[in-house]
Amino acid sequence: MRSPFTQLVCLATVAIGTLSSFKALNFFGSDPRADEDHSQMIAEELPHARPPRGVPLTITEGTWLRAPGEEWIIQQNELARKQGLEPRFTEDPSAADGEGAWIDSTGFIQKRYDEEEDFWAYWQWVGPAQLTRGRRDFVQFCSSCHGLDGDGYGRSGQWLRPSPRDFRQTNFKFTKVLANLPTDDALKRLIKRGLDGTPMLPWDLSDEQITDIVQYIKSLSPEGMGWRDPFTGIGSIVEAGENPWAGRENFAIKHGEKVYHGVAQCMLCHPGYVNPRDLPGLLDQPEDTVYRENLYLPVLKDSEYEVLGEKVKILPPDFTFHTIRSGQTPQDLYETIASGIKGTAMPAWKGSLSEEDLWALAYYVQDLVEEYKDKPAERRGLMERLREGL
Amino acid sequence: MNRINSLLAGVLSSRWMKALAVVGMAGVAEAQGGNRWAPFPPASDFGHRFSELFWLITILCSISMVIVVLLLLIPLLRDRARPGHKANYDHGSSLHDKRLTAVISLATFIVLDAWVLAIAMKDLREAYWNMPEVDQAETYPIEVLGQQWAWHFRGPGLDGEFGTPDDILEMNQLTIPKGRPVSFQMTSKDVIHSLFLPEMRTKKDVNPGSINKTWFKPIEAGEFTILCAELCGYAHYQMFGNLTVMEQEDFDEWEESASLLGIAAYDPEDEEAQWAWEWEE
Amino acid sequence: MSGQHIHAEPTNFFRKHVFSVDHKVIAKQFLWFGLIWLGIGGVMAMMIRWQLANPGEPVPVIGSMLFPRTNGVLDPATYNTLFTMHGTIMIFLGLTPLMIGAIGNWSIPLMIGARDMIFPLLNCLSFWAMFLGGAVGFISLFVPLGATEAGWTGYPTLSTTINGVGSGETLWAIAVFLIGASSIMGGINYMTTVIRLRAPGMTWQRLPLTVWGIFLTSVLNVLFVPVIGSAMLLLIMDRVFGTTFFIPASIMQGAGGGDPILYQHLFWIFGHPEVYILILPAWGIIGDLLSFFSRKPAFGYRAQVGAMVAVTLLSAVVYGHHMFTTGLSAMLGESFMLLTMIISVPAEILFFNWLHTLWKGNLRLTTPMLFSMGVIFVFGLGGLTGIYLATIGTDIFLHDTYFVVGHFHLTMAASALFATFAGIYFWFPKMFAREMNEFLGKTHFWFTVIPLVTVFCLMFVMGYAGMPRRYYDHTSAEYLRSLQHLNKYATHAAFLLGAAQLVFVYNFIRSRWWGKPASQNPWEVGTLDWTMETPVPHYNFKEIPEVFTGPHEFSNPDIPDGKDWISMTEKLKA
Amino acid sequence: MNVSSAATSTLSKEEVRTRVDVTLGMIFFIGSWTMAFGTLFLSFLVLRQRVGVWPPEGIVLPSFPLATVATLILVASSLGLHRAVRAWDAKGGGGEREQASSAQRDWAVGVGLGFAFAVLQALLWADLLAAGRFPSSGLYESLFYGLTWVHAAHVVIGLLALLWAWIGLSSGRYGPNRLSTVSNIVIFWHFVDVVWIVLYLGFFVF
Repeated sequence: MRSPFTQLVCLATVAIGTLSSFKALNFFGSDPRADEDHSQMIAEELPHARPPRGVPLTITEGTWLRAPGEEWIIQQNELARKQGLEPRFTEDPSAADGEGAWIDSTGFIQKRYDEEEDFWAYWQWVGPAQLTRGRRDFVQFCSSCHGLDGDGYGRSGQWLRPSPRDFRQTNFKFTKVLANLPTDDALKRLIKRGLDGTPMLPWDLSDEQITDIVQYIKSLSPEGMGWRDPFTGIGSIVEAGENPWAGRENFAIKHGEKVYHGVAQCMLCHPGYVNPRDLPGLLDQPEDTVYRENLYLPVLKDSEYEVLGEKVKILPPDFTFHTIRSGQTPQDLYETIASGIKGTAMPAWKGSLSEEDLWALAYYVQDLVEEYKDKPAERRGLMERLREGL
Repeated sequence: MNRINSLLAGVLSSRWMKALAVVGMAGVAEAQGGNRWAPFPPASDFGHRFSELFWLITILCSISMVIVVLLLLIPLLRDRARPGHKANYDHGSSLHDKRLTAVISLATFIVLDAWVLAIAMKDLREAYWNMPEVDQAETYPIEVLGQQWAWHFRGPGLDGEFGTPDDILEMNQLTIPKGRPVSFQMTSKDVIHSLFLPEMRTKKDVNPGSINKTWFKPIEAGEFTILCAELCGYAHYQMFGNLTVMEQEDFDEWEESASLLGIAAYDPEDEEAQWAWEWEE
Repeated sequence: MSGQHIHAEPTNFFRKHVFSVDHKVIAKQFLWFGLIWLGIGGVMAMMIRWQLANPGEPVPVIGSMLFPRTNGVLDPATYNTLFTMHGTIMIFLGLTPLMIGAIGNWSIPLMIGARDMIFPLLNCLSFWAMFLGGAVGFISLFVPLGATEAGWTGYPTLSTTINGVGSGETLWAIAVFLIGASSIMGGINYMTTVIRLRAPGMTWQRLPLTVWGIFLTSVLNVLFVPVIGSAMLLLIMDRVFGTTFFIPASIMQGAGGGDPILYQHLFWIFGHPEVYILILPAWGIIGDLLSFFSRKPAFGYRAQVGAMVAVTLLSAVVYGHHMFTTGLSAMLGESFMLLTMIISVPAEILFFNWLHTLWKGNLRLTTPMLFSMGVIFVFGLGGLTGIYLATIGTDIFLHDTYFVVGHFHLTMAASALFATFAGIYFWFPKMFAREMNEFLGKTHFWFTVIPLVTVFCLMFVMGYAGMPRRYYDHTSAEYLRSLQHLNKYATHAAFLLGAAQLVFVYNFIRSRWWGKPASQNPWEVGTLDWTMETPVPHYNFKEIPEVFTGPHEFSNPDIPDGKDWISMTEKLKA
Repeated sequence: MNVSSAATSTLSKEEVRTRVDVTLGMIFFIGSWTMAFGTLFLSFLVLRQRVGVWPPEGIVLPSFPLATVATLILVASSLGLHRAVRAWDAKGGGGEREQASSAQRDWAVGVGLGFAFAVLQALLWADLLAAGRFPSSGLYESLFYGLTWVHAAHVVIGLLALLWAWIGLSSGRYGPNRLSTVSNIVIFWHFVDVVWIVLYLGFFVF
């Protein structure tokens, strides 16, 4: 027991023993602990304080989803004919054992929903391989904001307004379709184009990847909703048609101003861009008409979007200040106005307004953006005019 | 030494530098038809310090490099192996050689490194790390929240306090007044980002879990660039924004509008949207 | 020395060529392994350059084969993977095995007069651990959700599950861990060998500089690679077991969670010595080669060794200059700036001595000599540009721009690579008993050095103009669009540089099997490795030689027979 | 100290040389591993510093008495192995029967206590897991599990090496040269011991 090593070990043992007994006797006194301790609280309260683990990546079962409508089937057939191939789908209702199913030449079945008389819904089979590919791309590219389960609440999605889409709510804002749900092409266009002024970027992904992601996103609809609901309408992007104001843009802007503040009553939610004193003259209304207070500010509106179970409110944009999400050309604006923004206070105006009025509105809004946005001096002039005499 | 220092510093910061800058930036840029070989001119009050130090180091390094190349070339041309030619037998271990080694390396160190070091220290103390006090009325504070792949900026609004309804929220766009120090506190939701303002000659990492601070004082109004300089994943290259520096009067009007729109957008029930933190002094 | 036994040469194929414990076979294994990975990393670099010059266009020739899903276009995720793996491969699987594995294994026992490494089995294990690491790294490229995308530095939280839940990043960390284990094994082996197995008379002051360089590298390997090993373990635990070492719980306060900055400290405590791990052998090799081919003693041998030792010591305390923009305190920042500047003193001593070695020499401009002089040139460029990055005032702007890319490619990559090439050209006749073609070698040199300097000097311009690194597409932001022309020039030069390496591949393969048989001492130098017969016999030395002179006694007037060199085993006159 | 004690014993010159070679390698290895565990412990200190209150309020801590007992057991195990190796060294491997038998008893006790430590370590984890604290539960758990896992991996390797050495010893195959392997395994075990003491101090005492 005389070697230095042994002595050292003995010393260490004694030291440990002493320290341990001190500790056991609470010799060092109680911990100087603060009254409030955030450390555990934060960790447990925040839904995304913990890193994700064990995320399933493989989908073993395919699913039936609403096909993007009869048009899609005709389109597919035409495409095939153009390439000199046999059309993929038969249009013979007596096919498939007389059940009236639509069968493609590879045995690909388009079911017909015949629960109700005269009601047709076309279904599309999405196989597990494609869903798995889509799932993986979704997890890799989309999940940081939209969440690993597509619940719109990924780690980067928290605190984010406007909040990322929860795909289980099957509600899409900027798809520019009249029906409830967009076609695949509309969704693909949106992903490729992105939404200005938000972290939804234009995605540099290949067509194939985006197709897979779109199929996966569709498959996130709960049973009986969205793409699993036979009754929802699926439509393609609103056709802009012929521009009635071509060559007369200045008149369009003038007319648009009237429509904006008059027929369409846009200023009920969006700001008005004319001083309330001048409005009666512009709209041929009685001098004593009363407009809403603070007409130069937009009004916060309810929406159908939920974040963590709570409905969020959405502020209609002030075109001279906020960034327009989905394009600033008259064409883009026409599409947005005509189709409305799903789930928000913005209705689809197509049908309610004439084509001329719609185009005029688009020109007017574009003019507002061009004239005032990011131009502090001009905007200051405008705001002074608007607030005059208030 | 002090005189030489001030003399050279004077030369570097004055006409000489400007001439160089003209050749280096505008001249080449024009000649290349919009293609540039240099950064845009600085727009912050300490931006010129970068260029001065950069060109000082460049001149010193160029001299050193020329010496090295000469010392490579001369033996290459003069001392090539040929019949009858013999190398000089020299271990370089005499006292003289040792002294020479020490003198030359120390001299190089003093001329090259110590000089640069002294200027850099001065710059750091006077500019980069000389954070303005926020309670000074003129300092404009900004809270930055980085995320994959966007920048969120929160201005205090009219009441000058964070976490109130009139806060100004911007995304990928930052609007600040000219001629006032702008003070940043920054953090990130998810991964590390880095706020890079090339025209302001400043950069600071935006780390999750802690708050980082930086500042600068814009001295020119206009539109500038915000980039992310730290790899942050898939769309790192798309994480850029726009910095608008406004004249004070334009800014006042803008701040009022933005603040009012902030109030209009304020939803007291939506606590999630209020991510501001208390400004750290 | 009776400690080193001679065992019979194994006759079994596996024991002889695959799981051999002979340092010469292991050196060759490392050589082939490193060259293959260097090729893979090089192809990755070419794809990166293609994407930068022609964003979004399909990669020619190999693109549609490698990326069928995008018709040959690199998507941003793949691009991130490519530059991450390019860095990892070049550092851990290219230069490390070539420089330390191949040249170290080959030269240490031969140059110090030993029959083998002191722990032959550990040596074998070292190679196979690295092989396994390489295999895991390779597999990580093909797992679902993509390979690693977090850069070779793997900063959390980007490298944790917050950014991606795929297994690519985990496999990458495991690969780095395995390669680190291999480096530690090698390091322990080299250190012990140099300390214990030097031939009689081979004092520390007669040790060739190559051995000095590799010895000091081994010290760094043994001390600092464990740091990255532990950091990788913590990262793997974060990814696999859900611990939170590097993941903050909340964005506002750090309380309750980990700290991503901690990883940066750990990484650079390793990462900065890693730079010297790669450059110290290079310095050693060229210190020797410049002397050998100038037919002059290495000028200031002790000063050179002293400078290398000083760098080894200093390398541990300067790592903070990688983190000037992360929010270091002012005090730390200034200290690290000062310390970093101080490291330039030993570098200056080395430069001074190298250049003085050449002065009034009798220069034989062979390929290894050209590459050695090339190291002086590119390391000069790289080292001097280090001053910009050590100075916080300029680093704030230049950090994470292409300036940094240019700088570390010239110092760590180009210098180390040039020294590796010099070493390969130099030892090839001894390794494979055949000579490499000198003309092709010189062609290789000139077509490497010119485009290389062009590429990386253009990167200095890009960085100065404010172009951030690791961008998939520099045309996306308005600010960078006017710099795209620089990218095009750099890409052209890079392709030329890539093409020049084909000359080396051709030369290497042709010389390996069909080259002219080499004589025993084609370079006429006196170190122990060149005084034994070619090819080197099993267990190197039948009799352990005794050393009487230093390694660099060239043109000594006391050399007998009128030669200008003398073997270390011979005695000088008088 | 193993080197010096070997040098003063009856070993031949070549045996001493081999012992020095191998022990030098072992010392470098330990130095390297000290850096590895130093890194882990540095992380521990840094992260602990970030949390104002340590250990965090309101969590279940691993059992202190259990850990103390484990520490003492590990120290005793090291001690036993050290005595055994010293005795063998003094005899140059072979030697008189009674000396060898007392050394063998020390050895057996050392290895046995090593296994006892492993069991206690497992109990520590089981205890904590039963209380519902997992590696992903929080920072304290991250650190505790993470660091003890790495240490436990070394305990397992050490125990396997000790067993392997024991088999060799009991079959009488170990002469003086092979004894250096045994002494190195024991040095490794001492290192494992020291690391545990540091962990113990960090987690349970300070």
